[in-house]
Amino acid sequence: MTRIYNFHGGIHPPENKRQSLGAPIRQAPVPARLILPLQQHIGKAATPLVEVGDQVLKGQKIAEPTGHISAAIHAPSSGIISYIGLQPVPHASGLESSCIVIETDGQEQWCERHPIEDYRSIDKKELLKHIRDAGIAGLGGAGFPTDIKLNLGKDHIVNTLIINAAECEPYITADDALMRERPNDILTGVEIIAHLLQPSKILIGIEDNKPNAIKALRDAIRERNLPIELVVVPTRYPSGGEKQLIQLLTGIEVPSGSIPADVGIVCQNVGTAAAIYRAVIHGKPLISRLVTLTGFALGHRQNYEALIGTPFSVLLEAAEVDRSKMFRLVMGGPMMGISIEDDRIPVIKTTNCIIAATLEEMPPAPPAQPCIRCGMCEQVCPASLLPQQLYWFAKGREFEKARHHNLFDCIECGACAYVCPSNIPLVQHYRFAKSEIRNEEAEQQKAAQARERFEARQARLVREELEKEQRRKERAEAAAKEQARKKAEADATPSDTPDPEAELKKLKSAASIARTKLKKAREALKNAEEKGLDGTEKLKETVAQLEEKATAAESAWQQATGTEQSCP
Amino acid sequence: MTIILTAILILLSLAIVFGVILGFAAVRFKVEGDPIVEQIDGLLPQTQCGQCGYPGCRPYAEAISNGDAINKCPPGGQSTIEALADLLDREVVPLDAEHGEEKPKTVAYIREDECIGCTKCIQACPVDAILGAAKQMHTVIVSECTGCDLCVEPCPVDCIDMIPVPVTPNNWKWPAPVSDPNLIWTDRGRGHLLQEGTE
Amino acid sequence: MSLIHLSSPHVSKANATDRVMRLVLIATLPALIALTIFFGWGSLIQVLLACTSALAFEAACLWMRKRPMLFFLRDGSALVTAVLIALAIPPFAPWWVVVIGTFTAIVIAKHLYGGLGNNPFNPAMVAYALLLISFPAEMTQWNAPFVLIGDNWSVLASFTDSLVIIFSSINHGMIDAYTGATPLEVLKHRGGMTTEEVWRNNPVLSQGVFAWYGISAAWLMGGIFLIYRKVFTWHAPFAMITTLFLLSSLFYAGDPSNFADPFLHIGVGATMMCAFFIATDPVSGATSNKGKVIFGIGVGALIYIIRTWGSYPDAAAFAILLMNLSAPFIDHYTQPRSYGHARANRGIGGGK
Amino acid sequence: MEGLLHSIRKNTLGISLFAAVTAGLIAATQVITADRIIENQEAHQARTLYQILPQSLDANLHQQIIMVPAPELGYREPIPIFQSILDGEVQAVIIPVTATEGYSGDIHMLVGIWRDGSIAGVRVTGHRETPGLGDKIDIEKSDWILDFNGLQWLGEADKRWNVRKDGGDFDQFTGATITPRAVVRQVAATLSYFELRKAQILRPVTQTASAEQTDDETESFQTDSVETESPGTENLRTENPET
Amino acid sequence: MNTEYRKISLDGLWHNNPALVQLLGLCPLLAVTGSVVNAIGLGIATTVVLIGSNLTVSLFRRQVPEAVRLPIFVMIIAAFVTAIELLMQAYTYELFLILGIFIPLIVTNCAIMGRADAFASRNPVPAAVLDGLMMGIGFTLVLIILGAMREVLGAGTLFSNMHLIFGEAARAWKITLVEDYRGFLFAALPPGAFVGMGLLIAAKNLIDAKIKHRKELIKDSQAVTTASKRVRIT
Amino acid sequence: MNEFLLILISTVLVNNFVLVQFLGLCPFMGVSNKLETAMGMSLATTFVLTLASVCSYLVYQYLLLPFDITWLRTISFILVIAVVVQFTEMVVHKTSPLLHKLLGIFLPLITTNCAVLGVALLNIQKQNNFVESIVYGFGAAVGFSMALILFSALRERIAVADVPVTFRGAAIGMVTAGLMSLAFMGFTGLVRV
Ligand SMILES: Cc1cc2nc3c(=O)[nH]c(=O)nc-3n(C[C@H](O)[C@H](O)[C@H](O)COP(=O)(O)O)c2cc1C
Ligand SMILES: Cc1cc2nc3c(=O)[nH]c(=O)nc-3n(C[C@H](O)[C@H](O)[C@H](O)COP(=O)(O)O)c2cc1C
Ligand SMILES: Cc1cc2nc3c(=O)[nH]c(=O)nc-3n(C[C@H](O)[C@H](O)[C@H](O)COP(=O)(O)O)c2cc1C
Ligand SMILES: Cc1cc2nc3c(=O)[nH]c(=O)nc-3n(C[C@H](O)[C@H](O)[C@H](O)CO)c2cc1C
Ligand code: SF4
Ligand code: SF4
Ligand code: SF4
Ligand code: SF4
Ligand code: FES
Repeated sequence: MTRIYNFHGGIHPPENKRQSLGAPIRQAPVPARLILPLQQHIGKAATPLVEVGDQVLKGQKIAEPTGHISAAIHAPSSGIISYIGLQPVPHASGLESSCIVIETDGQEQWCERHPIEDYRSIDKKELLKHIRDAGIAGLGGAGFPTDIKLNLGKDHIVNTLIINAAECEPYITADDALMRERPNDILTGVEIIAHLLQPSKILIGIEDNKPNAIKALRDAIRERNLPIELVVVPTRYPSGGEKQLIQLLTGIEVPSGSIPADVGIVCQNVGTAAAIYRAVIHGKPLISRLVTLTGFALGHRQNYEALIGTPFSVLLEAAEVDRSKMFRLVMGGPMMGISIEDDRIPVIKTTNCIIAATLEEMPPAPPAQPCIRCGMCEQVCPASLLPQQLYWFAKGREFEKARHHNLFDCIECGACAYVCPSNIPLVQHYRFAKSEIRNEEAEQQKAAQARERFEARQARLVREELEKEQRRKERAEAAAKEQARKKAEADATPSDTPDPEAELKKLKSAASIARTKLKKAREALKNAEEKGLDGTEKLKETVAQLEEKATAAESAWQQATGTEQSCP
Repeated sequence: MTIILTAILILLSLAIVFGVILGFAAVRFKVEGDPIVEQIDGLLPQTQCGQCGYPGCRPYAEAISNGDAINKCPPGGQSTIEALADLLDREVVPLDAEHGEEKPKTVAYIREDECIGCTKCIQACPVDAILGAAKQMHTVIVSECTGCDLCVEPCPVDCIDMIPVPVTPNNWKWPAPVSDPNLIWTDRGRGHLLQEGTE
Repeated sequence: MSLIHLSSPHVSKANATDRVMRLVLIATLPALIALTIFFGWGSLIQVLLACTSALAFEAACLWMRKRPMLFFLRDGSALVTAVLIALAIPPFAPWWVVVIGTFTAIVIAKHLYGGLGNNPFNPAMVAYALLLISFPAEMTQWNAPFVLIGDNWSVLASFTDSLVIIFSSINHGMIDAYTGATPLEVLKHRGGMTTEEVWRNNPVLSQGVFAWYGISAAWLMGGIFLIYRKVFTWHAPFAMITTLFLLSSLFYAGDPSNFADPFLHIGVGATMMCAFFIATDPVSGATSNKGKVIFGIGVGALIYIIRTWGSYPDAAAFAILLMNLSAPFIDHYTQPRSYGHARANRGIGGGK
Repeated sequence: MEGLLHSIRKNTLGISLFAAVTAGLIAATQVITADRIIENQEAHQARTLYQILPQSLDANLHQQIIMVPAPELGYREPIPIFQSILDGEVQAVIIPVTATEGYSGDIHMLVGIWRDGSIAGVRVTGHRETPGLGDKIDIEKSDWILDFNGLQWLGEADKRWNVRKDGGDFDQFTGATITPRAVVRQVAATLSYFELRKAQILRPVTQTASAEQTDDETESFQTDSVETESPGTENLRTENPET
Repeated sequence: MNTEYRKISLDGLWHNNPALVQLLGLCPLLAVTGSVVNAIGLGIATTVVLIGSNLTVSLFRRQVPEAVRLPIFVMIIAAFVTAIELLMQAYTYELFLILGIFIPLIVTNCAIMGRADAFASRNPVPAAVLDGLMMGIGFTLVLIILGAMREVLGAGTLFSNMHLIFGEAARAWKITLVEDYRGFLFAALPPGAFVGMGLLIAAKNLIDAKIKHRKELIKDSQAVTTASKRVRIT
Repeated sequence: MNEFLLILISTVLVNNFVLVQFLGLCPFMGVSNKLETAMGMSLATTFVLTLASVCSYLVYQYLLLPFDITWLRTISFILVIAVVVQFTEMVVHKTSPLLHKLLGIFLPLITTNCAVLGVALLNIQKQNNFVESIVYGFGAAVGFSMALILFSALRERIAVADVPVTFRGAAIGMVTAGLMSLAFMGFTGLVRV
């Protein structure tokens, strides 16, 4: 039995999980339109491979990763690409972002699949490429492209693989349902991951409030006799946070600014493991996932297997939503989820839960009172920060100090805001401070870049000036020589070729004189017109003449300078 | 009378000693360069727009280190003023309206079909953010453009627009939870909510 | 359709700052009762007077600062401050003393800094210290506990007489008959006698000290209640009492005839009140747990030093203020070690 | 090297020029004001003395100092006593003493005693008692100190020399017994000392100068004793804790 | 020219008041303002030194070598201060005793140094002298107000002991506001000096804000008219 | 030894230079917005104050007293201080950029700081001997530094507090200094004089 360690803080919010566990996983309907944001994961947005009007099959890759950290996107069902462009997406900003929209044809026609029967026999690189091609991104939280986590290279030695089955947030039961009903999918997925990473230890961390899931997994492990240890941890939010779970199971803290792999640990969600299983064994890319539909505004609260891209409204209808009661729509859990203003937005790879809450269920927070520094937030912070100080600094825009107080180690779990007796929206203050700092950094970088370019340009101008000077000198010398020669010649044959330099100057001043005259005349004309004076006709004539002259002078000069004037 | 003489002599001798010491030190320990200018320059936005009345950010930085006001840079805005005040231990003052006001960030956009390729904008751009050659269409390298709008005026056909940098989920910033002194809703969302929720 | 847009978390624990303050108020009740039993109605009258004037000053400040009045008045922090001032001053101090005290606390020490949560100094203690240096005569006139003034106590025990004493300025001298030095003063100015002799000869110590012990016990009860209700942690009170106890034991062991014994130090005066109600003031104290321990140690040590060698026999207010002004600095050096950091961030950060 | 010399020369010249001028200016002012200042200083130092014994009695009071040993008052060294002399006979003396039992420190006083042992006047010249409480011993704050005038000490049995609370004749202040108690006790002690050393104290200074006050003693007086500070004349300046 | 002098005067008295805005010369300001008479005494002494040093520094501003600039300024100031100190000892000895160490400390009174360095060393003589005068008066006024506040609150009197400066006749100027006043000692003690000064600065801020507010109102009304004009044109 | 300890306690706590004796207030108010700069200032002041005590003692004992021109003390002290400060500044600037970054900008400010001249004058007034002068100067500097550092940490906190607009900045700083001074009154009588 592995020893269970402890992490600082944590809270026990009401669980509200039972409601959605009454019924087994249900298949969600295939919607008429599937909306697939190009960015459903951490990293760069995917690049579309299709165009409007293209016919696509279920499972067909429709967007490929851009660069290293990115994930592919597949058509969840067959149909026609009807639109590529901005659509509302699940994002805290409520802004729109690029999406591919598929008009489904209801055929559910699969494209050709490439299952790998015996993944042990093929090259690991091949296997990883297969996973990458399946577009798998972490289903547990941030949606980090999984293949990168599994492809650690030589500099990371993995000794522990942790499967995150904690599901610590209230309401959510997607992982729970998965574990109850498909434990073998998960375990096979874990085996594949283990095959890739070759860890010396595999731990599954699960909270003790899921007895059925624990039993199902334990039975399956025993049956298949796998070297996997199931560790039951006490229920306490946020034990499912990657860093907290690692601390719970191993006692190791992931150093600030590092990733778990740096301390030899990789952490994957159970759903991710199941997705890997399906991708490898069945050749099915990540086109669907389990979503918990819950909240008291729904008639049926249960887990659905939904296609990625299904609009929330379709799921809500399927769950018999009572819109008059629905007050708040949350994607994710009540602690970390984002609230959704528009129910047309689609399910994405990280959508594990949709809460349609009534007013009584999630009432608006009472107005914030001043922070009395009571320290309750500090007692619950899993990152051992000083939330009240962070708040103080964020509010006062003392970002440097906030940073010194390890603002960036805040995992935004919301435990502090949950307990704050003054109802201060602490997490929002931290997010604000973080994005201000990031923005400031970006701006500084941009300023540095601009300075470099400016200085480079200055230097270039100086250099050019020097070169010009040099050339002029050379030319003058040449001209002097020429003149000397000519003079010598002229002694023989007199000639009157004008000095080019002087000529140029003359032309230039002629042009500018003409310009000034023209300007003055124009002004006079304008003035006259405005005041309705006599003689505007005559003035107009003059202006026209002058205009001609000016253009002539200008072009003469331009021609003369010609080559030198063109762009750098 | 002797007392006056003693006094003068004593102080004089002190002064001579000190004069020698300081005169010696003035030469011996002379230091060149002024690192503070670098620091100030580092805080300025490097937009190089000249709105401060100096030909670029660095000259303004030098002017500040010589005592000029710190509130003349509109692109930097209030945050730059605060940073400068912090660095120089001066008081935070509002932006001097004479030099313009803080505007949202913009980038130049050249309507390419109208561009006649006169290269005027290229000469105007302090950071070489415009690509193109004589008599050819010009484009702005968006990532390099500082939004200084120096290229707008020289353009003979007025084909350059300054457009605000669009907000996308990638560059979106979390808003500050506002605290209105009268309302106590420190979270804009929450305040909004209550007003609607009570309906 | 339009739904509201909110940032997470979407649920919160139903607890409020006003509830915390109410708990603190409840916890002062035993002390109020004990004071009334041993010293007469004075304390009760002072509490009522202080609460009224504190609410009035708070309302005036909120009005001037254009803040919503009811919302802030309801948070109860002004009442806590008021009650603590009222219980700290002599029970029969004239009425204007407590009014000036609440004015200082609410207006100067609290609202000039921005109201609840912003004040770096403990308002009640600012008020107490200011009163002490401004009106030393009024502020040092503690009437003796009933056990000591025998027949006279009927005067103090009557509610109307108590009102008269507090509200009429003329017969202020009347109370002279009932005042006596507090145990700490007696011990401090014992005029050549050893501690032991004073204990034997001075009735304040030989008979009266139990009144003070009783009051301390009442404060202790309230304090334990608050720790049990998780209003504050044990760090500051424990550190403070332990420090005071250890220091006084040390000196008492060295020279018992010149120094007061440790039980007297923690059993009389404002020690218990200070430990559980003042040193725990979250607003003006140190932030982290380690900071709170240092804060407590500082208060304990300063109380001992000032009591023993300084001019003020009961030093709690000054000790608290001195630690209040050190608290931000302490905070700089007591940041806890955050998750994932090998060492805690110490010292000045930012600005670099 | 050239630059160095130049710099030194320039700076030295500058600074010394100004030094000479300013020193001259100050010195001139000093010369003009010197006499008056000395006069002022003397007058000031003597002022408290003359509050107790009017100048009309003996205008040289502040200069007639006799050194008398005072182990009874706790001093290891002789203390200076001012004598008011009329017709070659000491009419009254002023003894500077210090009460050590004050509330927050020593209380420096001048005790004026007539030849017959009655009090001519008492003044507190320095103390650190609590403003508003113990500082009523200061003539500036209250007339309490005048209560001593004319009183005599009738030996150990004299119960009057105590504050009321201790059964004596002197008022304590509301809320402050310690300060007046200290003052009263010290004045009484001074009177008893006066009675004890009457002969020495009342010997006019001109006669005793050569006899008793040896040079050695003056020396040792200046190097202050460590145990108890002699109440030297510099204590005459009021150390008002408020300023 | 005239406006320049006006500006110098206003600066010294209000906008750039050495005590309220520049926060210079605080030590004597807080230390000796227990009563009005102390305030006046120190105020006059400071003003005299300010004028004298500004005058001298301005006169010789071109002759002073850079490396020894500070020592020379300091010497000039110290000379004036010592002269004043000696004169006070000779003519207002009691006051000199009360002000004590703060008379020689006028030398380091930052206000004087600051003005000499920041203003007199860069401006011609008349401007420098005016600046000294106005700064001095501004400083003295603050001293007097603070002194009055503390004297009234702390002792219940006003203008007591004025004879220390103005001779015996001034003894009668003393106004006793409250008979038998117990004294709000806080005002007389160091903490009261700080808090009183804080209140003074706040009062100035308040007045400034009011003035600004009024100016903006006027500006706003003008702005409205121009805006409406524009509307009519288009 | 004991006597030096008393001088230290007296100058640091009981008669704190800034909060009780009102010396060095301008830098106390001016350089206390940031803890970091306050620390720099404290270091610089400690250095200069101690040095000034020594130098002025020497000048007084060996120059002014022998020639009986003690009334030149103000000018000669301030001259010595100004020169010492300026010389130190120049040397530090040249030799140790790090130290200069730490103290450099504060050194010139210190000449115009009452505490420095004050310590020199008080040393005479108190008739301190050489060692006592040093201890006194050092103690005064420590007292100054302590007050300054604690004050600046406090001010950093107040800077983000919701202070009414009229009181922002210097005004609330003064009030805070007042309350600090109130707190320091608790030390009254610790050392009986
Ligand atoms: C090699 C490797 C590199 C990683 N790089 C990042 C990264 O740059 N940014 C990131 O957010 N997560 C990165 N991760 C993944 C994180 O460790 C973490 O698993 C992921 O952010 C999801 O965590 P969460 O849902 O708790 O937020 C990386 C993982 C591995 C294995
Ligand atoms: C506060 C918090 C709570 C989390 N809770 C869970 C959880 O209960 N279950 C889970 O699988 N991931 C949870 N996560 C996400 C994990 O940190 C981590 O991203 C995930 O386990 C990585 O696995 P994946 O890449 O397979 O998604 C949580 C993250 C945070 C910050
Ligand atoms: C802050 C404070 C200052 C005090 N100052 C004095 C003082 O200056 N003189 C004095 O005699 N007692 C002073 N006391 C002592 C008390 O008033 C003491 O109770 C009183 O002197 C002795 O009590 P009694 O009058 O009942 O005998 C002070 C007490 C405190 C708390
Ligand atoms: C445990 C606890 C102790 C408190 N102690 C004090 C106190 O000593 N003095 C005080 O004025 N307010 C006290 N308060 C109330 C509140 O913190 C105080 O009004 C703020 O200092 C004003 O901003 C206390 C509150 C709590 C919760
Ligand atoms: S829980 Fe809330 S009120 Fe308490 S310290 Fe934290 S932020 Fe402040
Ligand atoms: S949101 Fe951040 S600060 Fe708050 S408890 Fe979670 S980790 Fe700590
Ligand atoms: S205004 Fe600002 S951005 Fe523009 S040149 Fe001046 S300093 Fe640079
Ligand atoms: S493109 Fe125009 S706006 Fe952008 S940096 Fe260049 S000149 Fe400025
Ligand atoms: S006046 Fe004392 S430091 Fe400025």
